[in-house]
Amino acid sequence: MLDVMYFAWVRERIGLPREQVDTEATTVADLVQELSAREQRYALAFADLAALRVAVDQELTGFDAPLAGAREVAFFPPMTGG
Amino acid sequence: MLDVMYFAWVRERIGLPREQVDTEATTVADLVQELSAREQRYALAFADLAALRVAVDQELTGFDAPLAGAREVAFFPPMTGG
Amino acid sequence: MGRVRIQSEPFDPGTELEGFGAGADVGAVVSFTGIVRGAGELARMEIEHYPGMTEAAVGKIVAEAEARWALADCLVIHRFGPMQPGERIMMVATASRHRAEAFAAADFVMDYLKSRAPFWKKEFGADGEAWVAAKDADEEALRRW
Amino acid sequence: MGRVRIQSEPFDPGTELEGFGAGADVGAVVSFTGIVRGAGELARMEIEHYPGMTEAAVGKIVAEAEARWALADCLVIHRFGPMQPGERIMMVATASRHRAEAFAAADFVMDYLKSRAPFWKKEFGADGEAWVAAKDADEEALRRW
Repeated sequence: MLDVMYFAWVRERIGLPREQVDTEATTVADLVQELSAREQRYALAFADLAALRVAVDQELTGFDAPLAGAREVAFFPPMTGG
Repeated sequence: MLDVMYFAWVRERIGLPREQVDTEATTVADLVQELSAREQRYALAFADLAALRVAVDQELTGFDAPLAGAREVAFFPPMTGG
Repeated sequence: MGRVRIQSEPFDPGTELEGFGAGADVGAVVSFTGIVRGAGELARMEIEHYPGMTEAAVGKIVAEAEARWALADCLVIHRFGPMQPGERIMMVATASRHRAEAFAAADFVMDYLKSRAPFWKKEFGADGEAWVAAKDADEEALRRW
Repeated sequence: MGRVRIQSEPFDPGTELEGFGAGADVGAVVSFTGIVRGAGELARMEIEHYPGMTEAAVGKIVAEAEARWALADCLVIHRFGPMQPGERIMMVATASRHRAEAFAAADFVMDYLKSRAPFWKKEFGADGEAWVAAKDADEEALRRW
């Protein structure tokens, strides 16, 4: 079971801030594909991966990152702090 | 009549902060020579011009600056503000 | 040494700077304050963040600044939630023996906060609402360091 | 727009920063505070200046900063007279729409204050007294601009 979180417009497009996902995905990219296949709102949110960032267990990483042992994955647009 | 001012260690070496000087000097360099010829404390203070800065009428300038119309000349070491 | 506060409440830079760096032999204190712009056009801004990751990410940025420069103190305060134009969003303060270090560290922390701390700004105006887009220049700024 | 205060009295940066840049559509406020170092070694520092020229020279530096960057406000406070280690010597504050401008302008003003404003520092320690020497690096720093 993976905690999947969405922030900013990713959250708005998918329509929820977090959910528990029962998945066998081994990488972030696999998880994205799995979610995109579910419903159109996911497919739309993940349509352009270049516009997205991902964190696994609160560490920024790439879409090829492995999910072995991961508890939390978060998707969001580029950050605008400061 | 020229108001001549000294700051920091120049003031300490010459022994006074300002004086009125009756001079025909046409440049700052001439004035320096005239003062240096007066007494040793002036000669000592002006021994190394590279270690000195000069302002004519409160504007930084060079030792070749003309004194025509000047009312105030100040000698001091490089500034250490901030 | 460094201190990080992520909060929704307003803060007062003057109060934060009181005694900042005192005790250490500090010669230079630099502070940066970021303020919501858009008076007259913007109704409000809302900042979303990623609780947990935010504190960790900002803490890492501060630790990196402390590894690069000899800082006596480094403080980051960053707000989230709704804010009006004119309100303060965040501040960075650095204290060091020398000016160059304090300036560089504050600039570095700001550059990294812009694109490595999980905050997202949304603007609400007369024309509706829109997420603030990250600038390519912000990402490029990181290459300075 | 810019404001210059040359004074012997202490000042409080928090008070000075209260409402600084307010009213203009300011997004960034940068402040620098310079403090007397040398706690434990230095009995005191004394700053001599050239009344009249000081105000004019610092005013020119501020005007130059305002010509180069779009500043909503720029404040310089510089003290003279005797000071203890830990006491504030001076501060610069800049307010602008954007961060880069506010940082650059504060840095520029500091560089010019160092070697173009008629102040001279003298340190009084256990070993006696000595005028602080200007650094070649301070003069070289001006070439950045």
